[in-house]
Amino acid sequence: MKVLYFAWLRQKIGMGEETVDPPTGVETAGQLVDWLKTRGPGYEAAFKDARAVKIAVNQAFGTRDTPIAANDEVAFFPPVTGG
Amino acid sequence: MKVLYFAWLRQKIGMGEETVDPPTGVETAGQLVDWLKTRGPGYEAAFKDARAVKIAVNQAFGTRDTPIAANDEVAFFPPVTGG
Amino acid sequence: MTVRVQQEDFDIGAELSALTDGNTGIGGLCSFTGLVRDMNDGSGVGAMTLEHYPGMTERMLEEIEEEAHRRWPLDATLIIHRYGRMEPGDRIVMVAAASAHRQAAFDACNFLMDWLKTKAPFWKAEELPGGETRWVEARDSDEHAADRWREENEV
Amino acid sequence: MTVRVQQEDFDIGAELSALTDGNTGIGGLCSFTGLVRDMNDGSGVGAMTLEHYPGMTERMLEEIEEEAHRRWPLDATLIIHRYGRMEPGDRIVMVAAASAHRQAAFDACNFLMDWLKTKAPFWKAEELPGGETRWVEARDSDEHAADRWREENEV
Repeated sequence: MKVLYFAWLRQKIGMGEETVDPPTGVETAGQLVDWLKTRGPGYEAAFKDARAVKIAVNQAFGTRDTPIAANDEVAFFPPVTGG
Repeated sequence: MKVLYFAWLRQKIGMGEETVDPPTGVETAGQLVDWLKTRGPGYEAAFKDARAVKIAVNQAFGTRDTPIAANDEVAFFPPVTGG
Repeated sequence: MTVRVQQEDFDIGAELSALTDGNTGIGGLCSFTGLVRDMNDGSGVGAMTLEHYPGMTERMLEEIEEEAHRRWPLDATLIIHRYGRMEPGDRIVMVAAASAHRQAAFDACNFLMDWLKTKAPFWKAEELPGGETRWVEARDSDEHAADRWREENEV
Repeated sequence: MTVRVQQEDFDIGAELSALTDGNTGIGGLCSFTGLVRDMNDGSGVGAMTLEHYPGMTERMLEEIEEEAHRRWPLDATLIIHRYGRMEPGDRIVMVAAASAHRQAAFDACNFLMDWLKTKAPFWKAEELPGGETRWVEARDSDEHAADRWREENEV
């Protein structure tokens, strides 16, 4: 599963992209967040305020309840500020 | 007094501008219209539907009640259609 | 604040650059350009001629521009309106408003066009395919669009 | 319908001409350009860097454009958004909408900007005078502006 981080999430985690293989039971974007938070203090800091983090699954906006599977691209980022 | 006509008023009257010397008692734009209508069939045709004619006195929108004086510039034209 | 009434065409990009260059307080720039359409009320239009009232035109456009600056926090505005003969696809008019704030630029630009449509002394005569000309009639929808911006204390 | 995401600056006049040339059914063209301001929330900003999510950005901009065409009778639309480092006065984004009808062009252009502001995955980092950078925070006012265009049957 490809996971992407943008803006301050990228800075806190220390990379923009990684491939992960979460354990059985991680079936939604929210469960992926909970698992990622166990992987180190950078992840914990990035996901500390869950409401501040937006989720996209396969380049479409999702929520913590959006199902995820092995070949998906899951992205985490702050509220957007372009334009 | 300088009087200007635009668009179809100009065409009906047959000129765009003239200097007139209306008789005593012509003290408003509406009275000027009534007097102009006596000057020939072109004027009568141009001012037939009074509601269709807009009035400007000294390049500012006015009404039939706007006072006019000898040195004023009075213009008559249809509703505007620019832009 | 700039108002120009001219026969010549204009260059939108150059006008917009001139409006904003050197002012880094501007966050948003909205512009509107009106073009000659080849259809109006169902009959094909070959070309049109725009007549105006020199002197009063500039006065009214300046008043409309001042009113926009009174209502919104604007850094710059521009109105260019052409007169004379124009063909389908030709630019007739452009208005633009620049502000620190996006919605002020949009609203002021929309206001400039709506008020110009009912207050600036221009008249369009269309050339019909047969060679005749026809004076374009004013539209109620333009009056209603302008009325949206009327303030409560206005008559 | 055109969407472009690029590092390079763009030429507003050339883009608008390309959008309308040859289509004489267009009566009105509205455009909005967003520029880097030198002030944001009271502290002077030297420059900023825009990060985005390649792939999703284009998808979201195309969806927003399609939505505009669904809602208004539009002849042409354009969205160009830059990424990378920009300085005060630089153009960041332009959107444009062309229609037979003036208000459709205005409303669609306003809609494109409001939705882009909350739905397109871009993030601004400002360079502060001291050399630090700061991620720009999303504004409630942008959410409210986008909500104006939400339809009743949407969640």
